[in-house]
Formats: sequence, structure tokens, C-alpha cells
Amino acid sequence: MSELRYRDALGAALREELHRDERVLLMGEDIGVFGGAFKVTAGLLEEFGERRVRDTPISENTIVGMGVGAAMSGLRPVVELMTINFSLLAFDQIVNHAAHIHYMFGGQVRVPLVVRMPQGAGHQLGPTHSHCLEALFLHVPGLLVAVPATAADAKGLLKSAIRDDNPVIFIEHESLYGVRGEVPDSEEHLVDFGRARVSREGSDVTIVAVSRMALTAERAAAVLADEHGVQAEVIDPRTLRPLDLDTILASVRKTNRCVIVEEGWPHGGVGANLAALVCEQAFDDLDAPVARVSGADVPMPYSKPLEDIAYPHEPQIVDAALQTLGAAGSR
Amino acid sequence: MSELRYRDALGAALREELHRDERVLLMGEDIGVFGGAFKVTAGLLEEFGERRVRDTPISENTIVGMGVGAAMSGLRPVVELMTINFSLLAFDQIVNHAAHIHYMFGGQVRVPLVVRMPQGAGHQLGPTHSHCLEALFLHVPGLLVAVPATAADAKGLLKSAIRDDNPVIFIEHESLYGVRGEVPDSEEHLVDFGRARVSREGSDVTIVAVSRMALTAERAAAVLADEHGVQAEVIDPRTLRPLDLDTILASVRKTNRCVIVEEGWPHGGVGANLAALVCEQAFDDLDAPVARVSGADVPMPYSKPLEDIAYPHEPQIVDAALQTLGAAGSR
Amino acid sequence: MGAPAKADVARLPEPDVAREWLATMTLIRRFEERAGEMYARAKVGGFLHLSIGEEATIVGSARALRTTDYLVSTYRSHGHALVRGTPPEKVMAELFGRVDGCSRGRGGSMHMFDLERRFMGGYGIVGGNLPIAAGVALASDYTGTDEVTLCTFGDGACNQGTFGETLNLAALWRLPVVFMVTNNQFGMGTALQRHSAVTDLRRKGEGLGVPGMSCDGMDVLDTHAVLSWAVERVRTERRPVLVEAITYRFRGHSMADPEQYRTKEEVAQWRERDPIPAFGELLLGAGVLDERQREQIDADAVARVDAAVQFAESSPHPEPDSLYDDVYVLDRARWGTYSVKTTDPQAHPSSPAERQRDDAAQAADGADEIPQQMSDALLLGEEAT
Amino acid sequence: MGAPAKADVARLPEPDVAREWLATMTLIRRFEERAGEMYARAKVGGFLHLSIGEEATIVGSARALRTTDYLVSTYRSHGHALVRGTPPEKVMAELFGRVDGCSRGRGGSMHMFDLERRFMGGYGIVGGNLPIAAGVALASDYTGTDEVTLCTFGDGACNQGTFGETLNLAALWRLPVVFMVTNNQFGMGTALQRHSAVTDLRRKGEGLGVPGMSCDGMDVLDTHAVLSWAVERVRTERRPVLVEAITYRFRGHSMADPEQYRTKEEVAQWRERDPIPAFGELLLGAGVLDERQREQIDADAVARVDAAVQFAESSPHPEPDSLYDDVYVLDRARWGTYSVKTTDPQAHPSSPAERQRDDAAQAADGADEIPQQMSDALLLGEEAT
Ligand SMILES: Cc1ncc(C[n+]2csc(CCOP(=O)(O)OP(=O)(O)O)c2C)c(N)n1
Ligand SMILES: Cc1ncc(C[n+]2csc(CCOP(=O)(O)OP(=O)(O)O)c2C)c(N)n1
Ligand SMILES: [Mg+2]
Ligand SMILES: [Mg+2]
Repeated sequence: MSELRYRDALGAALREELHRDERVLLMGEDIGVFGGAFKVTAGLLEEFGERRVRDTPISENTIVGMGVGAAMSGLRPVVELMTINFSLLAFDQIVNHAAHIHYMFGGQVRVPLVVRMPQGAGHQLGPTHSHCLEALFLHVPGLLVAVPATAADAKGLLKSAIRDDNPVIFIEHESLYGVRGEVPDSEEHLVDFGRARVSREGSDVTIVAVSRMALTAERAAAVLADEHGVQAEVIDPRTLRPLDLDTILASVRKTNRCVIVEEGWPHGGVGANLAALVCEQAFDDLDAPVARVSGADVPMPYSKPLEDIAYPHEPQIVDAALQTLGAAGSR
Repeated sequence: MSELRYRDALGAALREELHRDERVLLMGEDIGVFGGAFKVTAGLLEEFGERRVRDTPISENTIVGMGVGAAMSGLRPVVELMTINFSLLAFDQIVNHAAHIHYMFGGQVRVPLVVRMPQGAGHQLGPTHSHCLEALFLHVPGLLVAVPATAADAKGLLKSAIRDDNPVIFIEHESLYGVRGEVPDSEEHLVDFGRARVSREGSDVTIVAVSRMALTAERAAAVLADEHGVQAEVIDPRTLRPLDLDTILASVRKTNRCVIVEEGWPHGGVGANLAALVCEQAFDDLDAPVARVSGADVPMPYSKPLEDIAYPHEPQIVDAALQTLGAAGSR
Repeated sequence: MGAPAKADVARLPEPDVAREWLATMTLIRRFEERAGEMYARAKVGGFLHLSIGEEATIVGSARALRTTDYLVSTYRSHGHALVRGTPPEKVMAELFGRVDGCSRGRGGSMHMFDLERRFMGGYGIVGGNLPIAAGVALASDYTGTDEVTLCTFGDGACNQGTFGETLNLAALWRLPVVFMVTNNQFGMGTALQRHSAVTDLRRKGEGLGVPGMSCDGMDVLDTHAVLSWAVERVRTERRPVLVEAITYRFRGHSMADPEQYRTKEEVAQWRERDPIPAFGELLLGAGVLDERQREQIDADAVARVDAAVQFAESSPHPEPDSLYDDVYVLDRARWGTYSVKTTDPQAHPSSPAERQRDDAAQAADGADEIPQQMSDALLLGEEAT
Repeated sequence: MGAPAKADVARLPEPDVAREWLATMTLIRRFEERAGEMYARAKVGGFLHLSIGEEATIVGSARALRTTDYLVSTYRSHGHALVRGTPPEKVMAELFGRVDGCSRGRGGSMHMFDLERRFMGGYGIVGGNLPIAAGVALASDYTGTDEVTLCTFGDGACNQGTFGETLNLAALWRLPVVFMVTNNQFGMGTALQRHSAVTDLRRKGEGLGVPGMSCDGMDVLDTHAVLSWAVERVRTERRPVLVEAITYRFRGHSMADPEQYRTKEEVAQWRERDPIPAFGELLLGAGVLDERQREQIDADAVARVDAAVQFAESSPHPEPDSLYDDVYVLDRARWGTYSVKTTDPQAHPSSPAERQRDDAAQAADGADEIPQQMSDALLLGEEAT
């Protein structure tokens, strides 16, 4: 085990996979000479050279599309988009092409492409640079979607993503890059897609939280325990496609209460999707409606106090959990 | 009242608004000389000339972006995208620009833009031309989203959309273009956004169905009544933003059962969103889990028999409704 | 037509090769004519975009490639599959939506594919294939081979953002790709001069670092000569080139196009330059072909297409339970839920009674208001009434 | 520096005008220097992109416009707001995220806006502003006015798909728009020759029907002369033009840029051509300005910026309950649910205790691992350690 920043865990995953497999190459805006807008790729150009680590022009749709073509031809490209907001420029290549090519050509060809990008608010980057858009990707069959919250998952999931034969949307979080965590040293430390992480066990309420919110939820769970005597079980799904619904359902069957926490928009978000699934599959086990805590349904404002209230913090999670408990027996 | 095809009702709305308001103009690929890929705009070039009805190059992102700029400057552009699948090329202008400009510039400027486009399967157009993507748009604050199912709504909602000061995503359905329906003749026949249409009253189960599925659901309701003695209430929300949740909830409070029907993908779809909202708001009124009927979670295949089973027909809706009834009292 | 110009004869390849070109153009023509008939008989669904009139651009360019080179096409790609050697049977079966189709019935007319023959696909999104072709070329470059990728697209596609993005990147990274604009004078119903400010499409790469040239796309010899030069230049100099092939689409954009955007006279004029008879005459005049051989070539093409239709007819439809196959590559132990099945495909109507009810319902909602064989017409808004 | 060349003097505008240009360039410089300080003191958050070194491109171009003309910019747009006449107070208040900011604190540095002064906005998406500018020009054309739109963007933006799409459409539709590339030699850390196959950016419009020209973006006179010509040509001939202004960004891309992609020598060389002292010298030499006036201009700028900071400091933060304002225009009777409020903004931490707990939490998840004023550094990955 080593203590690594999330950013460096990602960098280590890239470095190891570049070493392991000659077919892996990186492409993206300012990932080379500049070292990456968030420095995830720092040092890799120096180590692997211009053939494997490629600075691109600002042409998101084409960068991703070239990744698709290269992947179809046997390479394993990892494309970095500077933030998830710019992935909207590449949405055609991601959805109409990367996601559907394997199916539409009858399984003849594979698209082992990884598209990495960070999301998230908290740094006053305003309405064009702050959104959490995982819900747009989880909607699309053919994509895998990872949302790592810890350094260990960042590394293990990224390595798995690069080795996977499906196109993977790999969503990092800007506020996590500096967070340290224990990371297994082994070059074969892989984290499987479709296996949730139970970061805290508890019997009173299940809290499912994605991306950065997994950490916020853990802190909320500590408050619930310390101040309210409530034992929350905290689940980080790690990947939204595939989804480890079994782990979530098992927990809900135990706690009979469920709170879902996401940073993105509520209408048609991750929370709506999980709430629908949980209500469908565990209806008789629920003692209260599934509660959702989400980002506010607004473009992210620049103003610090407005931004602060536009995405969830512990108090909302604590409140939501207490509400599901207050509702117990009310039916 | 006149009996009009859905297509012609849309054409009439465009014609009337072009006459009424000099600021209205149309832009899109092949809407003029060709008369529109689906002939909605047929005859308008001849009637209004090249200034008001503009054929564009194949440049989706720029066509929408020009619509944004023109709308900011006081025009009321209506942009046609040939199908919703191509809107993914314009996703940046739709989300990062059209949806957010009013908010991000502090309310100083408005974007009264309408983006019209059809969606839907049924004609073997395969994996790049058949998807239903309303869920991608309803996720985004700042957009209004309309999904008219009848000729009268097509006309009335389109006229309202053109007169609205917000950017509107106006989603038509390819299989509805030929369907006839009664349409009020008045040039002031407007259908308000945010008011659902109850197309059939019933007390046993609420069926909420969007876009083309609203008609499929009506037929399923007839089968439920005729063959199973079940009285279904069928609700077409008409618009997904704003959403007339009140009408849906009132119905669920009466029937205690709810089925949601959509043609698009299930993961993070319209159904997930509505199911989450209904479960949250009417938890204690539900006698069975909210059931969802949706398109299959696959890129739409070309093969006729595969396409047939990849989107919902009446039997699935009937089954889902019966299931919610069978589940009654099982709690 | 008289005796061929000496210059033309001098440009002729070996007789065998010349005859093969004629045979392949003829096969493509006959194949597409038959596909059109099959469409009218509702054996083929969806859209059907024919390249009738453009065969010289297809054969002239593809024959400039080695078998190890790659070809990337658009939704108008039957000919591109055939010229690469995909059996007509598999192409026709794809049009029929059958399991033996070259995309297993999943893609249809717009999405042909043949990995083995390095035909890297037809794509339904205008402009979507350019970055993909550049990616294929990147892989060739990365692995140090001397393969070249030929990427074809239409005049209308030059206006798509990917055009500028991809040409710049290909020039910057010196990727071995030939960009070929099949300029058939229209993007759907929009004439070239109504969609592009610059109509001399060779020039489209000037600001992007990609030199351009043109060829006569009605002349397989000229197309072949120019493309051969371009392909070899790209192979050795490793810089992309843009080639405009000037041609004309004889048929509508797709099957039900009323073609109000052009005159019958214009079409007739271009039809006089039909590349297949023109090349046939040239070969006859040059003594490379006799009348009997010419008829044989045509008869062979027709027979081959007959066989293709028979094969397609007898190939089964995909099984319902294959619906979820190949959404994902699932080749080792897997966890989690990949797909959400809120409707079970097996549960869809299958009994005759249900099927009948469903058909009636379809009719009521307008999908089948019009006979099946006119479904394209419906989609294009032209109704049977 | 010696006496100015006769040619330069001959090009000078009226003395008042010349002094106004110098004053505006100075104001922009002083404003941005102060903004940088305010950023270091955590008064400003997010990204802060300065145009220091590029002032001549801003003033030279904007002064070629009439007040009825439109200007559309990028995320590097403080100067564009100021040159149009937006009070420095409102621009600084926007940087401070206050209600009196020119976008009411919603947009920040990257999203300035002033409808009244026809400054149609700064946009955070590279290339996103081109179609918008063309749309503004379309509206001018549609309503039959002779307004012109000036659209500025960077060398890096030329590689975005919208560049080709928009230039073609503007040429095809003869829209009154001047496209101006502010070529500051870099897109972030990527040098021009590493992101663009053609580095002579004038040529970028050649295949698109848009003629190009260049100007010396370090020389306000040359910039003004070329842009004036371009703007008037566009106004009368109603065809777009592309102008490349060759300049240099003296500071990092944004605040915490370590600038490893260029040498100190290169920066120093360009700094010798700093457009503000250069123009000052010219005016002095031409007798249009004396030393005292020059100092006064600078002192005025500093005073104005002082006032702007004071104004911004005293402007209130937006009220929490304004969070949902202006997501939609809601100006008449409305039905239905527009926004889904699963979290009530009022419920967020507000009591000191809660706020404290939240701060600690933030620190733990790394957001504030680094002092607030280094948040940009964090975002750029350069940590305080
Ligand atoms: C992104 C996108 N926009 C629009 C369409 C609809 N469409 C299909 S073909 C076509 C015309 C293309 O013209 P061109 O590139 O010249 O090719 P051609 O059809 O002439 O071979 C259009 C607009 C599409 N398939 N994809
Ligand atoms: C679509 C998009 N991609 C990437 C970015 C990140 N980004 C911001 S500025 C920039 C460089 C732009 O360079 P240029 O156009 O030359 O303008 P300059 O910053 O030099 O003024 C990049 C890549 C962005 N904001 N938008
Ligand atoms: Mg064409
Ligand atoms: Mg630049």
C-alpha cells in the first residue's frame, strides 16, 4: 500500500498500462507539454514520448472519433477531455459511434476506448465548466460508466477500463484530485466494474452516493452516528454501467430505507434512475419513500455563496436520512 | 375543427406563426427546396421566400448556435434537425449555450429558440436513425421539452413554443406524421406547456405515456377495458419540462397504481424520472410498485423482427397494468 | 461513340484488369437495381441509398488500394462493400436484415461492414466517418505499417465540423489517409452551390494543410489514375490528400425522393455520361473486349445478384433472443447489471392473434397507413394517396 | 526609441482619439493587473484569463466598430467589456461574484455580458461563440440594418468544428460578420505549430469562401487600420472576412500556469514590443501627448480601477433565494413544474456551526487542501507544497 493522491493514482494507472501494453496510447488537449490541465498525465510525455502521449488540437468530436477508429483497428486509446462539459461537443462520436459500433456491425469489431474526464463544482468555474453529467452517459446502452471516488478505485477502475473491450466513460472529479488514499501497490490491482463498494456498514438506512458524493456521504454517516445514533450503510456503486444493483438491494432489504446522493441535476438524474430501480425491486421492503439529494436544478452559478448551495453537503444528506427514519411506521 | 395529419398540423402552426410574427424564421437541412425530410415544411419556402425559410448546410452545431445568436438578438428562430439522433452533434450549443445563456448572463438576454426534430423507431432505420432521446433533454435545466402525441397538440404546443421566451426542444415522432386528428381552427389555438392531457379516465390504474406511446397506451387501455374489465386512466404529459406532476399525482392518488410507458432506453429514462417522482410524492398511495414499460436497452437494430420487439406495443402495457393490479394487496 | 481517343487507350490497364473493373461496376449497378426492386417489394426496409451513376468513383478509387489498405464509407456504401470483395450474398442479406448479412442484420443498408476485407464500415451520420478513418490511419501509422486508409464522403459532408477538425489533425500528425469527396452535386435535395460557399471542393483543404486535386468521377480511368497517385503519395510522403471526384447521382437521394430540386434534363445530360457504357465502349474500341464478353459480364452480374437474392431470402431472421447480443463484449466473468430490461423481448407479440392486433394498431397510428413498400415514402412525407 | 517613423505619425488618428486609445489600453492593463492581485487575495474565484499583452488587438479592433455594431468574445474578455464601455465597476463586481456584476455574479470572469453596449458576451466553450456571432449577424441582416458583428476567438479555436461550419455558412449567406483570430501563439500550453497544420491563420478561410488578412496585433494603429478596412468592407459588401491579429500573451494561460511550454527569453522578446509603451512613445514623439498627460492617463486608470475594486467589495453577494431566478423566463401565468427541487437551497449550511463543519469537510476531501487563493493552482494541478 502507498498513500497517493487520486490524481497520482490515475497517473500511476496510466503509466503502468502504457508500460504493460504497447497498444495503449493517450490523446488529449494539453496532456503532454503542459502536463494536463489537472496534471494527471504529468511526466508521461517525457517518459513515453510523442508517439504514445499526444497533444491534440481543440477538436473534441474528432479526438474521440479518432479514438474510436484507432480502437477498431486494434489500439487501446485513452482520450482525455479537459472537463466533462466539453464532452457535449463529442456526444455524436460517443453515442452514435463508440457506443453503437460493436452492436451495429453485428459484433465484428470492438471499440476498446476509454474517455477520461473530470466533472464537478466547487471552484467557481461557472455555468460552462462545473456540471456533473454522468446521467447523460448512463442512459446509453453500449457504454460502460465509471465514477471512482477514491484513489484506490481511481487506479483500479482505470486499469480495468483500459483492459476492457468496451468503450468506457471514465468520470473523475475535480475536487478529488488532491485527496489522498491508500492504494495497493500491485500492478495487477484491478477493480472490477459492476461491484459496489460498501464504505460503511449500518443497519438503519442505506445511503447510495456517487462520485465525490461518496465521500460527502461518509462524513454525513459519521454525523448521523455521532449526533443522531443512526447507523447508516454507505454504498458507492463505483460504476453506473454495469450497476451493482444486488448490493444496493441487499442493503435496502436490511435497512428498509434508502437515500441517494448525487451532485448532478435531479430531473432524470442518477438518483431518479436508482430510486426507480430500488422502488421497483424492493417496494415491499421500503418503510419510507426513497429520498434523493441532488445538485440544484440550475446551471451552476459562479457566485461562491450560490455555488455553495447548489450542490449537496452533509447537512442535506443527514436531513434526508433522518426524514426516511421519521417516516418509518407512518404508513 | 378540421381533421389534419400531425405533419400538416405542424405545418399549419409554422405557417400561422410565420404570418403572425415577422421575427419568426425557419432554418434547417432540406426544409426549403426539398420541402423537409418529412415534409412538415412543404410549401413554406414558396409562400415565405428564402429570407424566412432557409436551407442550411449539414452543420448541426452551427445551425443551432446561429439560432441561439439570432434569438439573443430578437428573432424567434425555429430550427429543424432532420432527426433527433443528429441533435447529438448540436448538444454543445443546446446545453452549454441555449439552455444556460439566460441564467449565466444574469437574465439580461433571452433565447426564444425552438429546435424541432422527430424521433422514434418502426421504420427499420437502424442504430443511427431510430432512437428516442427525450431523456437527454429533460435532464437539463433551462430547456423546455415538448413531446406532442396528437395533431391538435402538435399544432397548439408548437405555436406556444414559438411564442415562448425560453429555448424549447420540440420532439416530434416519425410514426405520427401520418396520423390524423381533429385540430381547432383558431389561429389562437395554443396548448399550454405544463398541462397534461387526460385522454381516458379510469379508476383502476394510471398509465402515463409519452410521445407516440400515448397512442399505444390508449389502445392498451381499450384492451384492458374490453378484455380485462380494467379501467385505466391514460395521461399524456405533453411536456416533460415543465411537467404537470399534479395531474399525474392526483390520478395515482385515485387509482393507487401507476404504469409509465416510453419508447426510449430504460436506464435513466423518462420512466425512471417519473417513477422516482411518483414514488417520492405518492408513496403512501401506491398499492404496487410503479411499473415501467420502455424500449429495450439496446441500440435500435435494423432487422424488422428485432426492431419490433425493441420498443413497446400494447401487450406489454396491458401486462404491466395487470401486474400492478395483481400485486394489489400483496403488501 | 466512335473510336476511342488514343490517349484513353494509352491509359488502359492490363486487359484482365480493365475487364474486372467493368465487371465490378456492372455488378454494383445490377446489385443496386435489384436492391431497389427488392425495396419496392418490401423485402428491404428503412432507407436505401443507391450510388447508381457513381460506380466509377467506387471502382476507380478502391482499385487504387492494396488489399491491406482500409476503406471507410458512408450510408451509401453497397458498392464499397462489393468492390472490396464482400460477397453480394452477404450484402443482400444485410439489406434483407438477415443473420447472414455482413452486419448480421443489425445495420441495414447504411451500415455495411467487413473487417476481414478491411472495409471499415458504412456510417449513417454525415461527417461521422472522417475522424474514424483518421483513427484507423493513426493505428496504421502507430504500428509502423505502410497501409493507407481511403475515406469517402459526400459534398454535403464537407460542411460538417469534423471535416475541418479531421483534415487539420491528419495533416498535423501526417496520417496516411486519402480523403475523397464524392461530389455528386447534391446533399440530399440541396445543390452544391446552395450548401457550400466554395464549390471547387479541391480547395476545401487549403486552409487545413491538405492539398487537393480533382478527378472525373464519370471516368474510371481518370479516377483510378488520380487516386493511384494520391494513395501512393500518401503512402510514401505520409501526408493526407483531398481528392474530389466529380460525379452525379442518377437516382433520388433515397428511394422515395420526388426530385423536385433538379430538372429531368439535367439528369438526362449526366446520364449520357453513364460511366459503365462509356467504359464498355472504350474497351470495345480498344479491342480489349468483344460484344460477347460484354454481354457475358452483364449476364454474370445478373446471375450473381440472383444468387444473392436467393441467399438472402433463405437466410433466417435474427432470433428474438439475440436482441441483447453484442451490446457489450462480455467475454469473461462479469458482475453487475449491464442492461436494464424493463420489457422482456420475449414478451412481445408473437402469437398470430397478437400480431394481427398489433398490425391493426400500427395502421391506426399511421405507421402503416401506407403500404410497407412505401415506408420510405412515408418517411419522406410522400404519401400513397 | 527615438523619433517615430513618419509613416506611423501619418497613420495617427485625431489626437483626442489617439489619447483615448492609449487610455483604454492602459485601463484594461491596470484593470487586469489588479484583477490578478484580487485573485491572489481570493477575492476572485474560478479561472481568470488575462489578456495582458493583447490590449492593442482589443482596442484597435473595437474602435473600428460603431456603437451599433456587435462584439462577441471568449472567456478572455475583460478587455472586450471595458472597451465597449461597460463600467470597470461592473466588470470587477462580476469577478467578485456580486449582484452588481455585469452578469449579476452568475457568469464570472469567463462570462461577461452587456446587452446595452452590444457586447454580446464572453463564452467559456472554445469555438462556441462563432455560431452565436453568426446568428447575431443574421439578425442584423434579417432586419435590414447595416450593423456589423465582430467575433473574436483564439488561434486554438480555429481547430474547433464550428470554425469551418460557421465560416462557410457566413460566406454562403453573406452575413455581416468579421471573424478575428487573436493569434497569441498558444492554445493553452500548445504552441500554434503543434496544434495547427497551417500556421498562417489568414489562410484558414480559403477553402470556406472567407478572404483573410493579417495585422500586427502589437500595434494598435495597424490593428485599427486593418480592422476598419475589414469592418467597412463587410458592412458594404456583406461578405465575411477573417482577420488574424498576431500578438502574444504575456501572462500564463490562466493564473497558475507554470509556463513550461515556452522560454523566458521568448516572453521577454515579445514584452519588448509591449503595445502600451510602444503606442505611448509614438504619441510622445508625434507631439500628441506629453509626459504629464501620459502619467495622468495612467493615474486615471489606476484610480478608476481602485474605484472598481471598492465598488465590487461593497456590492452584496447574491441572495441564496435568487438561486433559481432566471433559469427560465417566467413572465406570465405558468403551469407545471419547471425545476425539480430535491434539495432546497435554503436548507444548505448557514449557521456558523454548520458552516464550520462543512469547511472542515471540504478540507478533508481536498477541495481546500490548498489555500483558497490557490484554487486555480489546484485546478491546474500545481499544489502549494
Ligand atoms: C449528421 C447528419 N445530419 C443529417 C443527416 C441526414 N442526411 C442523410 S444523407 C444527407 C445528405 C448528404 O449529402 P452528401 O454528403 O453530399 O452525400 P450524398 O448523399 O450525396 O452521397 C443528409 C442531410 C445525417 N444522416 N446525418
Ligand atoms: C470546448 C472546449 N475545449 C477545451 C476548453 C479548455 N480551454 C480553455 S482555453 C483553451 C485554449 C484556447 O486557446 P485559444 O483559442 O488560442 O485562445 P487563448 O486562450 O489563447 O486566448 C482550452 C483548451 C474549453 N474551454 N472549451
Ligand atoms: Mg452529395
Ligand atoms: Mg491562443
